[in-house]
Amino acid sequence: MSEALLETKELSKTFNIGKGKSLKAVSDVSLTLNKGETLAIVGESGCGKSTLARLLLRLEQATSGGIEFDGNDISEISGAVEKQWRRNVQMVFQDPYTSLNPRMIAHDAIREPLDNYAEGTKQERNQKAHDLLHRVGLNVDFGQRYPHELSGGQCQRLGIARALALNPKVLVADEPVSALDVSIQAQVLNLMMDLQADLGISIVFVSHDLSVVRHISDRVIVMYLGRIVEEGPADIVLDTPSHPYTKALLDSVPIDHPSKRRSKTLLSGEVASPLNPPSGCAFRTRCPVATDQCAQTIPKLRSVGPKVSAACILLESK
Amino acid sequence: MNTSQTVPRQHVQRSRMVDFRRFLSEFTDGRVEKSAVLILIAALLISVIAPMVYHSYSDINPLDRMKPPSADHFFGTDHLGRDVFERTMVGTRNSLIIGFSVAIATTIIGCILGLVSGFISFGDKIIMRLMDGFMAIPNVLLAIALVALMGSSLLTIIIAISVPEIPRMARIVRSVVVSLKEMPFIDAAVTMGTPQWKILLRHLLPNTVGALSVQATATCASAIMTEAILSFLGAGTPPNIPSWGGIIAESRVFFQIAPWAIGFPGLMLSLLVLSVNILGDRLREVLDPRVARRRS
Amino acid sequence: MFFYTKQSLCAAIVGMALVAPAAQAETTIRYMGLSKLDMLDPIWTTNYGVRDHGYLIYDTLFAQDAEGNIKPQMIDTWTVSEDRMAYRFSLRDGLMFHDGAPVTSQDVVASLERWMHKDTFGVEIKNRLSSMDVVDDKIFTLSLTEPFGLVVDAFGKTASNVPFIMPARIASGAVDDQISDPVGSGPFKFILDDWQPGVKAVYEKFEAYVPRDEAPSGLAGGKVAMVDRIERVFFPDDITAVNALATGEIDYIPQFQPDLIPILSGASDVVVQPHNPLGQTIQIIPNFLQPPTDDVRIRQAMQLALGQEDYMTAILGSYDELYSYCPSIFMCGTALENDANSERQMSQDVEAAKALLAEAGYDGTPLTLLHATDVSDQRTGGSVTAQRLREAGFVVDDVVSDWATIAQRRANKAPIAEGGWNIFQTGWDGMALQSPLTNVYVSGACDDAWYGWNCSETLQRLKQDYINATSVDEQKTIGEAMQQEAYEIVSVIMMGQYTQASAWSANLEGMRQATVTTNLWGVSKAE
Amino acid sequence: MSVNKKILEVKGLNIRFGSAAAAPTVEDLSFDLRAGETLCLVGESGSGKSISALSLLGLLPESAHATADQFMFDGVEIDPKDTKSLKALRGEGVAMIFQDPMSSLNPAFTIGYQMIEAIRLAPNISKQEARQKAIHYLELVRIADAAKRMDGYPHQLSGGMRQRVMIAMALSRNPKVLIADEPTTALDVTIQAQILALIDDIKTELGTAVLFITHDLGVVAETADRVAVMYAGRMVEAGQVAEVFDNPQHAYTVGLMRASPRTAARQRRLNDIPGSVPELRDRPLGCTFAPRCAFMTPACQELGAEKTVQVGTHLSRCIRRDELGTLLGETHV
Amino acid sequence: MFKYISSRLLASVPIVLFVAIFVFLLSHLAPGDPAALIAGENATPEQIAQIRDRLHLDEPLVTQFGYWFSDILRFDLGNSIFSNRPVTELIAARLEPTLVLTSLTIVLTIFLAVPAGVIAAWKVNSTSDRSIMILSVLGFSVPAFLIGYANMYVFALKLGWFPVQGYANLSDGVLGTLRSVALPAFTITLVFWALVARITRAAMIEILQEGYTRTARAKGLSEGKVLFVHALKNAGVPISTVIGVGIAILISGVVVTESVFNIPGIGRLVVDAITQRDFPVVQGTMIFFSVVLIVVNLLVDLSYVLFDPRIRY
Repeated sequence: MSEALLETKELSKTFNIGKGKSLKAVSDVSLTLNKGETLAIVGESGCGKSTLARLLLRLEQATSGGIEFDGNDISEISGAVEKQWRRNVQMVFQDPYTSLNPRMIAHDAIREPLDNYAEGTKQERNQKAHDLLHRVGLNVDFGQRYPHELSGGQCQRLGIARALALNPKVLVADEPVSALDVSIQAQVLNLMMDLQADLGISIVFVSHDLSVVRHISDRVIVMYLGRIVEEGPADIVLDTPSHPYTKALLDSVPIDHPSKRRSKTLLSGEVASPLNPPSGCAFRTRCPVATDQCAQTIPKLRSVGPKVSAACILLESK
Repeated sequence: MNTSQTVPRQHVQRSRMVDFRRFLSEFTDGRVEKSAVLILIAALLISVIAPMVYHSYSDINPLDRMKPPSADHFFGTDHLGRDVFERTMVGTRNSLIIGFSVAIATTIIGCILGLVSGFISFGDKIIMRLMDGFMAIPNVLLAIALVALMGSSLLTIIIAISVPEIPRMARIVRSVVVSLKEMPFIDAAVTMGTPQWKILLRHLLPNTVGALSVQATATCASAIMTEAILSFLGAGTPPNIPSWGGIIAESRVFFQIAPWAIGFPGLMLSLLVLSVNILGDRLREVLDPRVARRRS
Repeated sequence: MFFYTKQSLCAAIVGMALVAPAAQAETTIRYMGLSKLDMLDPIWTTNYGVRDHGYLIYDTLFAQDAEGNIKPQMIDTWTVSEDRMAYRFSLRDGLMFHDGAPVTSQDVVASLERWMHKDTFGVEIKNRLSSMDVVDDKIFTLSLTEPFGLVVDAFGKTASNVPFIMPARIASGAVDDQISDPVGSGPFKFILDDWQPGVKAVYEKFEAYVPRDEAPSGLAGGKVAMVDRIERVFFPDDITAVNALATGEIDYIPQFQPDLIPILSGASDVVVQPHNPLGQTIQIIPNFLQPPTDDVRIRQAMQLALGQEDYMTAILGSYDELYSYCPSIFMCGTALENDANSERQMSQDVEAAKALLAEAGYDGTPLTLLHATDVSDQRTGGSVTAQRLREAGFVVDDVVSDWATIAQRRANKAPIAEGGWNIFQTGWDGMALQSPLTNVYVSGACDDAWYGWNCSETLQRLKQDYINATSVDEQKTIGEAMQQEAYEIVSVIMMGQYTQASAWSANLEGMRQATVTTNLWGVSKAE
Repeated sequence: MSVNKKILEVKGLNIRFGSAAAAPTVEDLSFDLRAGETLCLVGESGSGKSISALSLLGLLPESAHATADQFMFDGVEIDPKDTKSLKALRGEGVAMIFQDPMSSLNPAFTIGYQMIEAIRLAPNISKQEARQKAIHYLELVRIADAAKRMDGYPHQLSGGMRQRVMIAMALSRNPKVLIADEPTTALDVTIQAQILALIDDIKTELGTAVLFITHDLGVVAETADRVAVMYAGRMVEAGQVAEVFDNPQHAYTVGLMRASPRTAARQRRLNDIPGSVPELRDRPLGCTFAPRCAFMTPACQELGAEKTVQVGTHLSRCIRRDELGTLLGETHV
Repeated sequence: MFKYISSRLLASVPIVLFVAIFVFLLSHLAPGDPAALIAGENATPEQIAQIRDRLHLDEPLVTQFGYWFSDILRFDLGNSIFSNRPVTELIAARLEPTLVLTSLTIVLTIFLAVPAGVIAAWKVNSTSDRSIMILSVLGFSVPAFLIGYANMYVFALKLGWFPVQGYANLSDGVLGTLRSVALPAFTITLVFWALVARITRAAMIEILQEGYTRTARAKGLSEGKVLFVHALKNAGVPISTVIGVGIAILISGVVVTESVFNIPGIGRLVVDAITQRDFPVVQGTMIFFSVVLIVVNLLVDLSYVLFDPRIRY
């Protein structure tokens, strides 16, 4: 059985947005990331997947709930302990340009985390930075370039190299390929898969693109308005979805061949405002199978099959 | 750049000189920019050399009053018979000192205030309120009042012009810092364990350079102008420290009779301020990350 | 194209003239005030601008004519006792204040009391005053404790503060405060509602004024208001005023920098003339209390180092008809003019100055020069002073500031380190310097003397002699002795006598030379 | 479908930036567009697809110049340099919707103002009529409460709604051609499906010709009747959507298809295309794709390798088009 | 909206308080004795001492501040120690010329600068853009008083179109007023328009790259409508912001031109008050200016509503 590396317990995050209003970005999310696996978090914009990623990285302080890393509660750590923990979890960002300091050459950007932890001598750190550049397939003389002198794909490789510098156990990737062209996207996805195979790190892969998620992930978490609606092994969830939202999502994905054209059941309307979420099941306003009951209670995440859980009262009653 | 291929796997520091040269060539493309740079260099040279060469710039010669330009007096003489050319040449240094000192002083102090309130958020509210207070007093009036308080000398003029400019600079730095703070690369720095001070110095500060240098050039130009206005209002540099503004202001009532006494220093002042402004504009273009992105 | 524009603009202007309130039959003189009129009380301040304002709206008991003689003005007849201790004055008929009340002896006495409380000359009378009594509405008397022959000179004095007569209700109500109700009995009345402090003051003809029968002469004689309205406007810049005169926007500039004369020389309808016959002087004043200027030889060296020509040409340029090199401490063209002991004063001898410095053992202690940069004459003169003193071997600390700062600092008797000073520059006009009683440089009163605190028992004694003198010749002899002593101790260095240019529109008729800028009675304006 | 008449016919379109002698950013682009059909222009960033679309409306930046051997709109020949004639086409001839619905509507004006303004560009339409028409088109794109929305501002709408407004505005003058430049890229997948369906319905209902620009082969598979693949300024392959998907005739098309995770086996390495699109100044001689191509031969880098070959409706710029099938078979493991 | 305005005004109270205390200290700590100036250059020390006494100038600073501050709390700015007139009255009397001058300047500036900025942005990097930009820098590069004298020389002395100096009250005819402030307003405009033109240009360059500009063009709108309706309205926010910020800069221009053209406005009132240490006037006018600037900023913020419907207060 796989070993849990990063766990969250009923993690919630509420933002105060002034004038007494608050926005519940993440609600009661409990998840487990196992060693060596790729866990994808999927959802439409505003579903809280990016906030969740930031919570995992402690870039954001959770409002409630806990995070454990390797069995240790890390939700309250600070100072030197936090610094030591940080090297375990690293991040790859969506926009390859803005995630790099525009006034720092690539080599220095990669060396920075090493400098922070004073790993080895300066010479060794330079050497390691070179190795990392090489590892992500960048020519060494790219090391002397500024981000704006690199293409998007090269920047993203640089971002990955930087994230790998501290030999992290977890890589949190927030939409790492959504800003890239298809051919470059493939390069980066390949790189990430290679790295995982070689280094055995765990990856949290946040994405809205179901085909990418299907391709790369072991397990999938589907989120809607800050809550998990379905989770389970990628092949099961994405091939035989249980939750009506997952179904609708998959149905919306463009086909890969014109011969597969068919009439689809389109979701009506759009995601409700997180400022003013619907009562009960947040998805009920768009759900094709919603009943009156859906407005009453917030459905709990329950096992609906082998390794698969979903949050829908219609599935409970089955 | 090719050296890195012949010496592989060895860290070769990118040559800053190459960067600088490229920056310079981008910076000075165009005839207008080139002339502006030349004017600035000329002014710098004059300001270094003139005080060594000319010593009689304050010498009054009542018998030689308001003489038009001639071989003896290239720019003519003023109402006290002083040589306008010598005064203008020596004034170059004082005007430049005022411009540059104000720019440097406001940049440093404004930068510290902006960083403290924008990044550390220490006393953000109080600092910004204070800045609001200073900005609620028209800058020239504040400067006159400060000169009245401190008396008139090169140093006090510099302080008087700087104080009202600091809030502007502080606000600019603060707004840049506040928006930079939201940039993913700052998050990235946090996740890789970069200490706060290092984030401040290595990530934030270098990225404020663009906004800072643009504002600094604008401040430099406006300081030279403000000094002229202070002189006009009787609160400028003392007569034994000629500055362009002071020279013009002193001779202004004679503009119909001895136009040379304001014309030449006026021309110098306008040329220099124009050059600094043009270079500031250029700097804005070259340093603008959006423009840089488009160029690459 | 250009034509059309100009024509249409002209049309617009003409149109505007038509729109303007019905073409005024009134005549108005607009003139440039020499200083901002932001105070109204000529007793509260010695400011000449306020004094000049006073001459338009107030009347005086006596006044100085063009020849410098004191003539009765509000006074009809007067007598003085043999011992010069009892005076009796009677007012002439028809005097009336602008508020309609007749001018009475009570008003005069109240005004004089307030004036004596303030004025330096007035204090001399007050110190000897036994009583001042109202006999009836027209007659009042003055009795003194000791003989004093200068009472009429004091009542007719032209230098600030002038004993202007105002209603008793105003004068007695505000001995130490500034009056706020400028009601006088002069030929023009002040329009308080139109007053914009520091900008503009408006006067209108006082119809009820009864002028004397004599022709106007100086400040004396019949003051006939011949225009309906006078507007005094302050100009921050001479050049703006000169240009405004050239375009006919104003009628009269009492004083301006002569360098600007060429601008007006082209205009045929402008008269340019020196205005004030006596003019004014520039003086450099050494501080008797602080080293190095506490040493008389140092002061004499300064006297040698500085020359009048420098200052006069620096300030007035090539217009040498406007200035003269005057050796007299009482100024030239006055009764006491003389050239006693003026050799050092009048010669500029750098070598001699150096020699004297060496003799005095001058050790290079810096000379603190107070140098105002916001007053044109002082800005220029200060540069001259600093340069010439340096040439003579002085170390000069040229302390530059605005006049407000110097006006305060010059009162400081403390050492340099505690804010004291050595020399500053000032200017007095001829009317103040012509009398030993008001000339501060011959007082010798040490700690009680004016700034600089010149100190000489001889001078103090001579002043008493002067007061007691009974003949003009005696006064002259005493004056010479005073100058002899003052120049010896160097209580002041006189830097030349000058009058500035003045100019007026040719359609002003009856413009006379006078010591004040506002003797605009007797002046008419042709439209 | 081929019975429909050609609305737009472009032959040999070149677009250059800077001087007329500069290397063309878009080179020798030819396509036609018929009423009631969707032509998908597909390619990665830098392929020149958006620029080409903008040139049809005379919306190129000032520094760019377009030339063409032939440019026919609805049977009328137009000079692509003649921005005036192109401007005349805007609205009634060609309408366009853009990628980012968040920035495509002017935030400072109401929806109604922006729509009515567009409608009233046609002669003789009163404000009242225009308003009615605007509401009609908003309803056509399935916006609920259309009349009420007219007085609202763009910021009060979600991205999907804004894109609907954009479409309504584009349609409001009955254009013959609708150019949709990546209209769904910025939208969530469920909204994308809605918009794609909407555009498809409109095409069928109104008979508008649609030029659909996208980088997503999935979108092409969903919507296109015909497809043109662009790479580095050139159209490298074009044809009926089925024939291109079934039998790709250019190595780039193949690369694009196989790089997509949609078509690849789970958790297997994707067939990425090495390198990146060459800069304009670095474009190679011959086939522009050659340096990144797995099947490149020396002949590919010679002049002439970029020549177009057309078989039936299927067009390609690959000299190894006939061998591709076998080559692909070999690389499949 | 009302709530917003009142909260903003409430928040500005400490700012005004700060200005009040700061200016009080600044003016009272400055060397220079107003009594010496009131008494006159040739006054005796006794005369000066009398005046000092009457004006309470010898009392401790704290006591003086107490007097003044208790007045302030009663909305009384005190009296000028020279003219003995209430400071509020002095300000009121000087308000009209300055107000007319600044308003005319702002109007002129907008009419000159906005189209120039729009055209520069439209033809960005063209010759006309470069010329407009260099011309606008020129305005920054010549001292305002020199521009003023040059204008006076050309338009008043040589051409005789406008009076050399002075101000004609509105009550005596609007046309006369306009004529009297035309030259000074034009002078400040030459300095000030650069600021607005540059911001307009910068904002317009960005806006012209926005999607909605392209949309407007794609709809078939005329270029004029695209520029001056669609784009310009969006540039309203930055333009009104810079005008608000520029008011502070404008004031220095006003101070200078009021002197050159002898306009009896507030700018001169302050400068004169500072040079002669008329404390109540210095303090009163500075507070007045700070209130004006605060109100202007508030108005600018409120004006955003006109340009950007997304902004609500």
